[in-house]
Amino acid sequence: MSSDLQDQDYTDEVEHGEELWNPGHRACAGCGPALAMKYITEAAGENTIISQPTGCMEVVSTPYPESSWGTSYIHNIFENAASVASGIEAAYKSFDRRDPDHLDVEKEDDVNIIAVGGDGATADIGIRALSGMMERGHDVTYIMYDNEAYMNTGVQRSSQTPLGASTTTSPAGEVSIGNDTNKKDMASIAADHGVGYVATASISNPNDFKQKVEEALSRDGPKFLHVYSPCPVGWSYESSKTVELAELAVETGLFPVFEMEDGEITSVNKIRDRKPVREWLETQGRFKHLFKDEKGEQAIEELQEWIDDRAEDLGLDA
Amino acid sequence: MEEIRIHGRGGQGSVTLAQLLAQAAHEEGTWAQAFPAFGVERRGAPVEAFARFDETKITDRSQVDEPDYVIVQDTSLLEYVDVTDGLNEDGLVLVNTDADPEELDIETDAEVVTVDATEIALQHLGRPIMNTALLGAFAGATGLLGQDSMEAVITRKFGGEIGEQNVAATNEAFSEVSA
Amino acid sequence: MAKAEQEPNPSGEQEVMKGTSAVAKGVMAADPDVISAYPITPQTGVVEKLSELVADGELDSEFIKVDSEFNAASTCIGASAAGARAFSATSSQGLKLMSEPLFTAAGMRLPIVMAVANRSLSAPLSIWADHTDAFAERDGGMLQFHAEDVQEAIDHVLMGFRVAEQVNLPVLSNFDGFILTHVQEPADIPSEEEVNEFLPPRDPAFTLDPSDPKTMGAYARPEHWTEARYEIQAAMMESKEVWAETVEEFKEVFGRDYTEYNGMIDTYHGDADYRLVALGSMCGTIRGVIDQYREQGVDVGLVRPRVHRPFPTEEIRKALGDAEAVGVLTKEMSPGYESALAGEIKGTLYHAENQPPIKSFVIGMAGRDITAAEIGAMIEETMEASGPMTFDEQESWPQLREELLQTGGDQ
Amino acid sequence: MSQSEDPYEDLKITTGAVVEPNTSRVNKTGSWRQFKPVIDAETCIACGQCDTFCPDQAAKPVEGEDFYAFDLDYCKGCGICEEVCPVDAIDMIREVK
Repeated sequence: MSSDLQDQDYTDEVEHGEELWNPGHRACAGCGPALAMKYITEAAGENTIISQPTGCMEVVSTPYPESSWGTSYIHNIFENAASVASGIEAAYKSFDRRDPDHLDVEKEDDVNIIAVGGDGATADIGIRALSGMMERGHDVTYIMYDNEAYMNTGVQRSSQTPLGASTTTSPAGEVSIGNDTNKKDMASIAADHGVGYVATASISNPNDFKQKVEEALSRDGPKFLHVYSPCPVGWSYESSKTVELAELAVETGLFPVFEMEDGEITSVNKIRDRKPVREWLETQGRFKHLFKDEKGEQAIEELQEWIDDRAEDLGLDA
Repeated sequence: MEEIRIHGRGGQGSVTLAQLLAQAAHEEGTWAQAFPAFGVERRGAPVEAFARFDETKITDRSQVDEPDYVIVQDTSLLEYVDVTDGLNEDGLVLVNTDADPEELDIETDAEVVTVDATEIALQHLGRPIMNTALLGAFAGATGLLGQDSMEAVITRKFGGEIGEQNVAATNEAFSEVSA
Repeated sequence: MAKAEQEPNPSGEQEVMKGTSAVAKGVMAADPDVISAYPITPQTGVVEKLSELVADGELDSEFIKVDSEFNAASTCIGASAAGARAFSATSSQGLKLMSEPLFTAAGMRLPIVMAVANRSLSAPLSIWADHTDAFAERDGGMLQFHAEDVQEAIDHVLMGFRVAEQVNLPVLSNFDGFILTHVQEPADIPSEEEVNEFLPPRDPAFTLDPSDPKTMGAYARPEHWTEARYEIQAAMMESKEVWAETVEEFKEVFGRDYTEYNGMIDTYHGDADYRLVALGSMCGTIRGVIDQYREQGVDVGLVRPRVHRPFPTEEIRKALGDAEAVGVLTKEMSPGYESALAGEIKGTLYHAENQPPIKSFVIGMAGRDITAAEIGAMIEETMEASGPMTFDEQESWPQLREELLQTGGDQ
Repeated sequence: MSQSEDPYEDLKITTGAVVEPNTSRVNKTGSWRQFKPVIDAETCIACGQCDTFCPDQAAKPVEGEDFYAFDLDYCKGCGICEEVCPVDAIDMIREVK
């Protein structure tokens, strides 16, 4: 490497645009969820209120007196982001009806009310709030960013942790394969609440994800999005591989990308020559024990079967 | 202060009767209070409700243990509820029954008055909901409440044809007991 | 002050109405933008009545029929942060379920007002009234009032909105379950016109308005947290002045006078030799017993904190400092110590000029009826209190049925 | 870019600890970096993939030029840009500070 490259610095010459997810946030290098926040704010724009539960994205973005958010933003507690969003939506409905001059925005319909929570805050501790929000039909878009464990508190297992992953509360051991359950199907849970628009997406395909955010925001009532966002620390891989691993999860069918409308699958991102999940497992430290013994091999087989079954149900293979 | 205790069964409207008593007394220009014995009793179980009237504001929140008046909505209660417990001996027991007072097994020095409120209710309302008839009978027997006050309260609560039917039931019971 | 003497004849403006309905109608007059509540005995009547008023088009609030008290509080937080006037109501287990979000409502300085129909906490399950629920939330940063009758339960909610929205703290307006929720008694239901005169529209300093974006609910590191939380303490202290103005203004608009001791405490023969202290509805019964004892020449009176948070420290010193003896009657307990209210009153008097002997009595737990005779016995025991007491002697449980205890009647 | 004041200047605790937007820019996360991205401007086709996939808003077009480069105030050195660059115009090099 030549010395002029070493000295190269365009910091004062680069052009920042209208960024509503600001640099200076304290997410780890290579953070997948931080990309999700970026895409969400890009798709939603400034006329947006974000409700976020406790978790990585909250902690990295709001140490007093700093905020990485350019939109209106509220964090309350771990398990109620959907309810806080419900209350905001109800307030706006009320302003809209009773006090149209309350805000500069023209009407409640114009304000995007989005709840963005991690997998633990959404699928586990916050599922009551989410269920209530969806069942009551609030005009809220709920986005679950999935990094497959409680990363904020040091990689504890959640209901989105895949089979075989070693976490601090599902460690691999003499008799343990690591986590012994498959991912909870949040898309179906949302669809079964009567949520009109449900979609999954991966941070490896920002255009697809942003289109889905825009589609969700264009509709009335509750919407649910599940966005796959790898965590280099919790999964144990090089920070540069975040996008690649997100894509590989899609290509192996571990994370299928699809849309549901009124409970029916309406589009699936088909996969040509779906790769074996083994290829994805090999990339991450949290799965390395699986390759050491027979019970690990059985777990890989079991996970592959679960993926194959879902792929068949969804018509995932091209 | 006048203190009233009502004995009934869950679903018979003891609380409604206590409410009507308090509202009618309030209509007369006195202070009034009504409340149930707070419980989780379901339909059919023995229940109690209370009312108080006074010239000054009523602050007492304790249950009525020494009533001046007792109203019994259902004679089947007499077998196992001591309805006259603590009753002021100058007081009065009003029982919903077609029997005469002396036929009832009530040991008390207080006056016992009976009225067939259920029958009156059946005639006027077509249903055995006897609270307005008991209200009228209580007023007739005690002189504490006037017919105008009762009519005003009942009309406000029920309104329309049902209100009129209830006023008629109240008035018939009032006259029957006053006579 | 002798309440009976100053009360107008009830047949004027007042209606005889169930306590919960009356409170709901008071809430309607405050015209909240958002109401979010979940049914729980004995509060349910409040949400039922509010639902009915919304269904009939008499009340134009957004009514969120939530899945739990937890989310009643949570939705109120969202609504309040968005700039709405938000109301909820609960009891007992429901209040416990709200506890986590309620502490954050205080920290985020959201003026949510809640009616709390006080009820005991499980286990064993009980639906009946006492103050253990309110006291369990004592340290969360919510203002707390205790109503003696239905009229106060209504008025405290309205005054609660006014003070909450000025000092940016949530309010728990307590009224005893069943005893006040289920009683039918005359009360003046404030009209919307009167309330408009008394209660200005909410004017929040910050909201989630996207045209002026803010970040709410940031986390604070150790170098900032103490100050952020101290601001609640400062706001609580400030709320005493705001409350004093509020009760004055209330008197002007509505004619009801809660201005004694700046609205912090209410007394009945407050200069008597012997003074009872109690919260809420049992004070009504106590007044009658005080009348009887005074007729017999016993100089006994009542000191009733209307406001429990902020605690009326100076007022309590004034109201109790020169008593011969004090009896604190509480419907709450703190296992392992004495009742919280007794401890607070003792703490308040510790640095005062005088420290009268104080007896405390745990009574009326889980709705056990409190009779005149029992109150009389506590007055007599208070009159005998003197000098140093052992910890065991400080507090008694006069209604305890010792024959039911496994240790069996050896006290 | 929304410019913001330094939130630490004359810091007070606001009511409810409410924070002004866009204020994390004060936190220069570039100091976290061990490797830094360098661009070969000749090779860069200005496709913007590095910008799209930068979690820290640090890969941006250079004013008046037809290539992208890095805001080293914020770049944490994760190396995603190097991975996603379709023409291998980015190298992560050991940073000497």
